[in-house]
Amino acid sequence: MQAEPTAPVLSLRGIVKTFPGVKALDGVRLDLFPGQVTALIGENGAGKSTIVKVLTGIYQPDEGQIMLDGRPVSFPGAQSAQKAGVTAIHQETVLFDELTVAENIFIGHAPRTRWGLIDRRAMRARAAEILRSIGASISPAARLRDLGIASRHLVAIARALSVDARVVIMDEPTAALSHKEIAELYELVETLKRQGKAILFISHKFDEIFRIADRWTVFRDGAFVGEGAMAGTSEAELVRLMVGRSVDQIYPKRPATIGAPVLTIAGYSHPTEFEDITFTLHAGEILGFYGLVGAGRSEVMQSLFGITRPSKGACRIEGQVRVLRTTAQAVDAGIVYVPEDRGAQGAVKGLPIFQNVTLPSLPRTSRAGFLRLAEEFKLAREYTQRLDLRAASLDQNIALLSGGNQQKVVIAKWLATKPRVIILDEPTKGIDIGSKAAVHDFMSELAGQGLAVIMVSSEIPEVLGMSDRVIVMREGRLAGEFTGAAMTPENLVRAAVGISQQEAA
Amino acid sequence: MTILKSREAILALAILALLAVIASRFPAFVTPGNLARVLTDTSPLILLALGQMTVILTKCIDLSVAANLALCGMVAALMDGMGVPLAVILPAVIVMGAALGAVNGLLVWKLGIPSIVVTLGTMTIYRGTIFLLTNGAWINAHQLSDPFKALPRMVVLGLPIMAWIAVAAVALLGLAVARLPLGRALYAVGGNPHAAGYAGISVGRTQFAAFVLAGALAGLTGYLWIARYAVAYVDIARGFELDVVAACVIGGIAIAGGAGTVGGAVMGALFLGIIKNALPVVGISPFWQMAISGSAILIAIAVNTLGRRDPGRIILKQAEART
Amino acid sequence: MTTTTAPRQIPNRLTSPAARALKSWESLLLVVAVAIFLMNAMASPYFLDPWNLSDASFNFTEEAMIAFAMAMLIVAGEIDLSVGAIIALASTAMGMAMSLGAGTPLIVLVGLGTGLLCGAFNGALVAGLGLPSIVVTIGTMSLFRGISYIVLGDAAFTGYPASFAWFGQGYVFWVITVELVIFTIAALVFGTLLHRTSFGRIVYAIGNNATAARFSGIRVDRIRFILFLLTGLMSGVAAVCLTSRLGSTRPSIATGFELEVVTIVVLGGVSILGGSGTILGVVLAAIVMGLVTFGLGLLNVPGIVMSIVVGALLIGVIAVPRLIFKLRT
Amino acid sequence: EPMRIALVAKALGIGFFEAANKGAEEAAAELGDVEIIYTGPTDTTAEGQIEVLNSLIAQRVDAIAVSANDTDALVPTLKRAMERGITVISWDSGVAPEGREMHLNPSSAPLIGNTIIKLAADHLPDGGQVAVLSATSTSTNQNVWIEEMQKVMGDYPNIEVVATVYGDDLADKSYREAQGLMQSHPDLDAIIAPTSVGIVAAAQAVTDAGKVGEVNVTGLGLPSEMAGHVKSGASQSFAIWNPIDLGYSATMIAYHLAKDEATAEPGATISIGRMGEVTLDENGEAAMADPFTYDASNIDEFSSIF
Ligand SMILES: Nc1ncnc2c1ncn2[C@@H]1O[C@H](COP(=O)(O)OP(=O)(O)OP(=O)(O)O)[C@@H](O)[C@H]1O
Ligand SMILES: Nc1ncnc2c1ncn2[C@@H]1O[C@H](COP(=O)(O)OP(=O)(O)OP(=O)(O)O)[C@@H](O)[C@H]1O
Ligand SMILES: [Mg+2]
Ligand SMILES: [Mg+2]
Repeated sequence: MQAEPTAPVLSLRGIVKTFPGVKALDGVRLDLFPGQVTALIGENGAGKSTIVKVLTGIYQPDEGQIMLDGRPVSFPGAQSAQKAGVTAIHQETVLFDELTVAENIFIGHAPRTRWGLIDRRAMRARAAEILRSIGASISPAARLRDLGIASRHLVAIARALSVDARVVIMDEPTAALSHKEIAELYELVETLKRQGKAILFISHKFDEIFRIADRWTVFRDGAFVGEGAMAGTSEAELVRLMVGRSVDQIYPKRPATIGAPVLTIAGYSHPTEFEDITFTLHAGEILGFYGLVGAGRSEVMQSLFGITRPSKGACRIEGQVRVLRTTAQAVDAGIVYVPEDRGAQGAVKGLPIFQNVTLPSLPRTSRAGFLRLAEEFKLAREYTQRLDLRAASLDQNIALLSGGNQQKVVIAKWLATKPRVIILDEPTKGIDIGSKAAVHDFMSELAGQGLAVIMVSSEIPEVLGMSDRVIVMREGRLAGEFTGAAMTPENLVRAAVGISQQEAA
Repeated sequence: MTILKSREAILALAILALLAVIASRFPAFVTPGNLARVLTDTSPLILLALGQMTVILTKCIDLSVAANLALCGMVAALMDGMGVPLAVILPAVIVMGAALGAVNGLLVWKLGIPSIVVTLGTMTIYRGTIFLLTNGAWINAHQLSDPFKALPRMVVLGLPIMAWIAVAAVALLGLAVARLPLGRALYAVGGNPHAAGYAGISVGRTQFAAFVLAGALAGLTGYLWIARYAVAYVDIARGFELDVVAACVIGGIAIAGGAGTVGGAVMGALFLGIIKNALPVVGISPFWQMAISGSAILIAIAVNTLGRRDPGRIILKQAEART
Repeated sequence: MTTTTAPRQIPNRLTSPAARALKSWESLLLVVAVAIFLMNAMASPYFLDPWNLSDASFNFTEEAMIAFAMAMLIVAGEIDLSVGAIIALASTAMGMAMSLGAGTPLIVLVGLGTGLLCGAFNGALVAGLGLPSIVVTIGTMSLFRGISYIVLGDAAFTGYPASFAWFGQGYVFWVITVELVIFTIAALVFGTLLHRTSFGRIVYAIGNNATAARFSGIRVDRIRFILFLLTGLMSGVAAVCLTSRLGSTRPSIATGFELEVVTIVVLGGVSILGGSGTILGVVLAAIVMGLVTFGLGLLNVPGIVMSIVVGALLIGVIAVPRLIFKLRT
Repeated sequence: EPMRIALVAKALGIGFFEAANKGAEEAAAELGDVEIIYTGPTDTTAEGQIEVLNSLIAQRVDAIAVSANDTDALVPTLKRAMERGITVISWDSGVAPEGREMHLNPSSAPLIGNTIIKLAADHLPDGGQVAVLSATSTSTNQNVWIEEMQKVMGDYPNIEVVATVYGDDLADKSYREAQGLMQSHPDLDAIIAPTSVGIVAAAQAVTDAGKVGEVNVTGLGLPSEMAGHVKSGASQSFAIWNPIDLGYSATMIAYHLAKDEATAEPGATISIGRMGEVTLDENGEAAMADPFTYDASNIDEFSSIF
C-alpha cells in the first residue's frame, strides 16, 4: 500500500531493562514510522509492555538510546514523554474512580487559569470535544465510578488522545471492548494514520493485527527477533518467530464420550446481574459460554462458585440439590472456578507455588490440622508437572512467574481437589499462542477423563474450536444454545448481539 | 434525591438533628454566642482533620499529628519565653510543623516504610523531644506573654481569630483540593496509585506533600492550642490523633484512600466537637462521653461503608431502569 | 542421566530453610537482643540479678500475650486497636463479678468471656459487615472503655480474693512468674498455630490476597472472625494478669496498650500490610522492648525518653536496611 | 555509701513535684549521707508508676517515698518492695495502708476539705452556687478532700454545690469542663478546683468567658502559677501547703524509718527536721501542716518561690 517510509519518527536502539532477577529487555530495537501502524508481537512476558513503559517515561532503560527524529532524547518521567508527543493506552487501567471523566482525561496536564488553578470550563470543553471525536457519548462531568467497563476504556483512549501526540501506543486496546467499539477503534486508528501519527499496536489477536497493521516487530524473551512489512508475511511465519517453533494445533479438541448429567442449573436469577439461567452440563463435555464482554457470564459462573448469591433458582449436582452460598461449599460439591482476573482472584501472590497449589487441599495434605510439608510438595509436584509448569523451584513466589505459568498453577490448584466440574473463565485471555495451545490441550484431556468443563470465552475461534456445545448469553439472559452444525460464527454473533439489533444495523 | 444520597448531606442532617436534640434540653446551647464558642473550641480538631484528610486521601495515615502539635506548641512557648515576637513565632512554628511532617513524608516516600509504622515511631519521638527540651517542666500562663495569649482570643466580627483561622483554612484547602493539580493528585494517588504513575504523578511526592501540609497545620494548631489554653507541657493533646482520625472517618473520608471531601472532614470534626461540648452542658455524666463518641464513630463507619457498597454491574436492563 | 522424555523435575527448594533463617529478620533481632543484654549488663550492676530480671519481665509479658494474637491478625491484613479498651472492660466485668461475690475461677472466666465477647463484636463488624478494621476498632476502643467509665465512673473495684493475686503476682518456680509461664505457653501455642497448622497457612493466604483466598474455597470471613476472637481472648487473659497484678480495677487501666502491642508486632518483623511475619520475631521483639525499658529504667531514664528509643528503634530497624540497600544501588 | 531515697512523683514536670524535689534535696543536704533519686512516670498512670517502682526495687534503693496515681494499684508492687527490705512511705497522694509503712498528708484531710469550701464561702456572704473541678476521678487525695468538704457543708447553709466535674489534670480538658460549668449553671458564683492544674485552667476559662468578678475561682494552686489570676481578680484567694516543705518532710521521714531511728506505728512520733515532728494516727497517717491561704496581699512574696 504505502511506500517504504523514509525516516522513523521514533526509534529505539539497544534498550536493556532489568528487574531484580529478570532481564525484561535485552538490547531490543524498534522503529515507528509516521502514518503507519506497527504491530508489536510476542509471547507473554516478551517485554512488550515494558518497552511501552520505557517509551512513556515510566521506566528508565538501563542501557540504550531513544531517538526522536533522529536525535537522542531521554524521558525521565511520564510528563517529559508526553511533552515530546508520545502517548499511550496502557494495558492496565490507568483511571481514577473518584474523579470526573474530564479530570481523568486531563490529570497531569490540565489546562490552567492565570492563577495556576485548574481551568475547569476549558477542561470540560476539550474533554467533550475529544470524546465526541471518538464517538463516545459520555458526559465529561460524570464520575468515573458510575461508568461501565466499556465506557471506562473509551475514557482511557480519550486520555491518550488528549495529548497532542505524534506517537500513539496501544497496548492490547481491544481486550475489554465489544464488537461495535472495536470497529470504532479501528476507524480511529485509520484517522490517526491519516493525520500522520506513528502508531504502535500491541495485540495477541492475529486477525486484528492483519487487519490494521502495516508493519510488524517481534520480541521473544526480551530480545528483538525481527521486523518487516505485514504485506510480505503470514500468520504461521509470525507465530514461528514468536515462539521459536511452529504451533500446528491451537484447538486440539479430541472427541470425548459425553456421559450423564453432572450439573443441572434451573432458573438461576439475581436482582441486577442475570435472570432465568437454566442449563445442564454432562460428564466429559466441554460447554462453551459465549457472549459479548459484559454479557454477565462471569457473574453466572461466580454464582455457581458461591461468590455471588442468586436470589432464585436451584442447583443439582448428580441429581442432588446443593446450596452454594460460599466458595467452600462449591468446592465441597466438586465445582471449581478458574477466574478471569488471574492477578486479583487466581494467584495468591506472596505465597510460594506449592502453597498456592495446596491451598484448597489443605485438609487432605495436613493431619489433624497440622501441616505436612512433604505431602504438600508431593501433591504440588504431581499436578504442576502434569501441566508442564516452568519454574525454578516449587518454593518460588508465584508472583515471579509469567502470566501463563501462573494460570497453570491456578489450574493445578483446582485439579488437585479432584473436582467434578471445572469452570474456566477466559482461560486464555492475554495468554500467548504457545501457552494457549497447552491450556487447550489440557482442557481436552480433562474432558476425555470424564470431567465436566465449562469454558467462558469471548473469542469465537476458541469457543468453536473447543466446545461440544455452546450457550450464548446477552445482557444477563440466555440467548441461545447451539450444537453440531448450528455452531457457526454467524449464529453465535447473532444471538450475542440480539437479532433485532442485527436487523436494525 | 441525589442531594440526600451524598454523605455530606446525611452528615449535615445528623448534625442538625444533634443540635435539635440538645436544644430541646438546653436551648442556650444553640444561641449564636454559644455556637461560636463551640466552633472556636473545635477549631484545632478542624485544622488537624483537614491535614489528616489529605494524608488519608493518599492512602496513608498520620498518627504523629498530636505529638507534632505539642512539640511545635512547646517550641512556640519557649520562643515566647525568649522574647521572640509573635510575628516570628507564627511562621516559625508553621515551618517547623511542616518540617516534622516532611520527616514522616520522606520516610514514606524515599524508604517506602508504611505510614502507620513511621508515624507510630515519630509520634513517640516528637513527644519525647518535648521532654528533652524542657525536662518535663510546664510553661504556665504567667510565663507566657500577653500578646502571645491574646491572638487566638481576639474577637473579629463576632468570632475569635482562632475560629477565623479554621474557617480560612477550610476555604483555602477546599479551593486547593478542588482546583490545584496537587489537590486532584491526592485523589489520583489514593484511588489508583499504580495509574497515578502512568499519569506522571509521583505517588511518593504527593504523599510527601500531604504529610508536609498536615505537619504545617499541626504546627499552626500547636501555637493556637498553647495560646488558647495558656499552658504548655509534654502531654498536651495526647491521644488527640485518634479524635482527628475519628473526625475524618465520621466525615466519610475513606480510610483506604482516594475518597472524601473537605466538607466531610469539617463536619466530622464539628460533629465530635458538638458532642464533646454538649455533654457537660446537657448534664450527661462526662463518664458517658467516651462511649457515646465511640458509638458515633461506629454508626458513621457503618453508614459510610455500607452506603458506598459496590452496587454490582447492573447487567439486566430492567434493573438499570429501576435505579 | 534421565531420559529426555521424562517430565522436567522442579526442585522443591533452591535455598535451604536454614540458610533463609540465617538471613532473616529474626536473626537480626536476636543480635539486637543480645547486644542490648550485654550493654545492660555492663551499664548497671543490678541488671544480672535473677529477681530483677524476673520483675523486669512484667514490662512486656502482658503486652506480648496480646501481641501474639495481634500478630496473626496483622498477618491476615487486619488490626485491632481496641485491645487496651477490651482489657478495661474485661477488668471491669471481673470487678463486678467479684463484687457480686464470685470466686477466683468465676472471676477469671468472666474476664476471658468478656474478652471473647468484645472480640466477637469487633469480628462481627469487620468480618460480618465488611467494615475496615482500623476504624472499627478505633470506634470500639472508645466504646469498650466508655462502658467501663459508665460502670465505674470515679470508683474502683478493689478487694479481689487473695487467690486471684496468683495470676499477676505469683511464682511457679523460684523466679519464674506465672505471667512468664503464660507468655511462654502463648508463644508456643500461637507459634504452632501460625506456622505449623493449615489454619496458619490460610491466615498467610488471606493476608497476601484475601480475594484470591476466597476464590480458593476459603471461608475468609470466618477466619477473620476467629482471629478477632483470639485477640479478644488474649486481651481477656492479659486483663486477668494485669488486674491481678494491680489488685484493682479502674476504667483507665491499660491506656495506650494498643500502641505498645502494635509496636512489638511491627518490631517483630510482621508486615503491617499483612502477609508476612513470624511469632518468633514477636517473641524477640517483646524481649528487646523489655530489655530496653528495664535497662534504661535501671539508669532512671524517664519513660518518655525510653519511648523515644523505642520509636527510633521501630523506624530504625526498618529504615536502616532499606537505606543501606538504597545507597548501595 | 550514701542512703538512696527515691522520691516518686505522680508525673515528671509538674511544678508542684519539682518544688517537692527541691525540698528533698534540701533535706538530703542537711542529712549529709543521702542521695535523692527524683523520678516518676511521664503521664499520671498507675502502670507507668509501677514500671518506675520496679526499676527502683531492682536498684535496691533504701527508701521509696511515693505520691500515688492510684491508691490500690500500686499496693502489690510496693508490698514486694517492702519484702525486699525497702522502706516505703507515701506522701501527698496516698497508698492503701497495706502498701506502705506510713502516709504523710500535706495537711489533714478534714482541714483541707473545710479550707476549700471556706475559701469560696468567704467571698459569698449571701450564699450562692459553687461547683467543683477535680483532677482525675481516680485521684485519691482529691476524692478525700471533696468528701471531707461535703461533710462540713452543713456549716455553710447558703452555699450549694451544684456539680462535680473532672479535668483529669489536663489543662485543655479542665478548661472545657470549666466552660461547661459556666454554661450549664449560669448563676454559678465560684469554682473550687482542689488541683493545681485545674485551678489555673478554670481561672483562664473564667477570664476568657469575661466572667471575672462574677465567678470566683479558688481551691488549691501554686502561687507562681496563680499570681496573674489573683491580680486579674479571676481568683480572690486560694490555698496550698508548701510543696518544698512536703518534699523535705517526706525525705526526713523516709530517712529516719530506713535508718530504723523511728518505727511507723500508730501513735509514733517522727522528727521532720526544721518542720518539727509528726504523729501517726491509727491509719498510719500523719499531717504535715495547715494549708496556707494566698491572696493579693501576699502573692508576690511567694510567687517567685514555688
Ligand atoms: N515491575 C516489574 N518487576 C519485575 N519484573 C517485571 C516487572 N515488570 C515486568 N516484569 C517482567 O518483565 C518481563 C516482561 O514483561 P512485560 O509486561 O513487558 O510482558 P508483555 O510482553 O507485555 O506480556 P503480556 O503479553 O503478558 O502483556 C516479564 O517476565 C515480567 O514478569
Ligand atoms: N463496571 C465494572 N466495574 C467493575 N468491574 C467490572 C465492571 N465491568 C466488568 N468488571 C469486571 O471486569 C471483568 C471483565 O468482565 P467481563 O467484561 O468479562 O464481564 P462479564 O460479566 O464477566 O461478562 P462476560 O464474561 O460475559 O464477558 C470481570 O471480572 C468483571 O467483574
Ligand atoms: Mg503486556
Ligand atoms: Mg467475564
